[in-house]
Amino acid sequence: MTAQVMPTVRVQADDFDAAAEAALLTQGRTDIGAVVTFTGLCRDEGGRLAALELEHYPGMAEEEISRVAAQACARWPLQGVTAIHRFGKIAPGAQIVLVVTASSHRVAAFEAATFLMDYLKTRAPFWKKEHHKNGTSGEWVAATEADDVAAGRWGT
Amino acid sequence: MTAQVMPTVRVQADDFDAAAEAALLTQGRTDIGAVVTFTGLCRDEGGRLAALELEHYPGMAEEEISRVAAQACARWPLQGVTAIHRFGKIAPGAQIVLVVTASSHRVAAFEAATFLMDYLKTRAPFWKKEHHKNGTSGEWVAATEADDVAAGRWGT
Amino acid sequence: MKAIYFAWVRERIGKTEEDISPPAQVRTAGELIAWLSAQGEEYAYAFENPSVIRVALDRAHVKHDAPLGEAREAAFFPPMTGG
Amino acid sequence: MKAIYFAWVRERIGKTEEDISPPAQVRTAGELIAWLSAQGEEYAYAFENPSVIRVALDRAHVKHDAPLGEAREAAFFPPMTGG
Repeated sequence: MTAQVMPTVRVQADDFDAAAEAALLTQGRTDIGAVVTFTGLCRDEGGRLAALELEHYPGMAEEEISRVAAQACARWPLQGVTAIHRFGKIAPGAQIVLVVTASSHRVAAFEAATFLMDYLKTRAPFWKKEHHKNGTSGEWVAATEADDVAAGRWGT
Repeated sequence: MTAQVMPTVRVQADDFDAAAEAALLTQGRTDIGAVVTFTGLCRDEGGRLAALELEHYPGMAEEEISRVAAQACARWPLQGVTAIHRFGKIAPGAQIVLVVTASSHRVAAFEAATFLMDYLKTRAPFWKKEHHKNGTSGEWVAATEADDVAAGRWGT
Repeated sequence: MKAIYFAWVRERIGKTEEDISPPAQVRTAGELIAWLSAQGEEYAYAFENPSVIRVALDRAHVKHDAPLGEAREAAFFPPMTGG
Repeated sequence: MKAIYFAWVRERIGKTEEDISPPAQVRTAGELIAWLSAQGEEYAYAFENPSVIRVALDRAHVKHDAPLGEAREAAFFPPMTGG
């Protein structure tokens, strides 16, 4: 079963429809017991931000996310995986990243989705720059140690 | 912030719309960074099952889920929680349970959703009976030790 | 007090609920299970393995050694399998 | 080989990409960073703290002691902040 899973990975400027992506994994099937959907949104950081600008490394971004998705499929009994990451300018409240995992069992779906997000944070070549409401284009968001710790706990 | 969160808890025969429930938590807000949606589906167990019948303890089911949701809000910095559990006859492929958590941070959203599902499994008064494709109404699904272990890890 | 039964406990007893009047010396949830077990074959069958039976008093889970107190509703059921 | 820069590394150097021809004695990713640092003020600024610079050779992450081998594309960037 694991070998048949083909992760869907997309890196795009356009928005995505989380529900439609989840439906693609489950429709017509009766062997899936659990679907976990993670959606990452742009925060305005207490009203400070006008937008986030996401720079990415074209080509490598897709490859790296696909690599992480393949690792998840090898590690958990998944029946479907979708990962979509946007780039470009993203307004507060808008969607940045989507991960959907489908499995017979809830623990596998939860763990795989958590793993995918931890790894996307630390391995996928994206960088966020803040654009402030006062018109200045601000700092590059610094990587956090917490994200490294989160990724480190999977021990790969 | 935590004190302001009013969990949405429903126990119903009708199906639910996961995307609409998630949208209710996030719409018009720019302080949410992560939304985790868990959907539990009815499996046909290799083609064996015609349906699952979910019996519940009316009143206590809502109270117990509300109690668990309040615990999640006390433990993690959440900006929204929704938990919906269906009862009655549910066909393979159909939805049984929904948990949605919204937070500024992804780890809180993931952990709270995992916690909620672990606790729903072991504390919410629902019981599943199998209906077989051959027309017989089969066994009550047995509780699994794995579910107790999963709930036990939260140490409450 | 009102007794309510769920899942296979309900099926074995053959009732959804009933009014019961246990004697005063029945003071805990576990003692109530033992007393019910003696009320007939169907009760003995439902409660043949008391350790798996879960009890809720007035809609809150309790352990078998919990006192009945002023509870007006006692529910008996197998381990939950929701979610 | 082609060098590609991202985020503040790109901004400090002032270029998105360029062709570079490091001498033969530059054999690892870390040595390539050191060599680039000496190519001008803007490079010295971009690579002033080499330990935070991440390197990908032909689109795969490598450590600083990784040999350049036959890589045709070397990318330099700060720690990722996607997701």
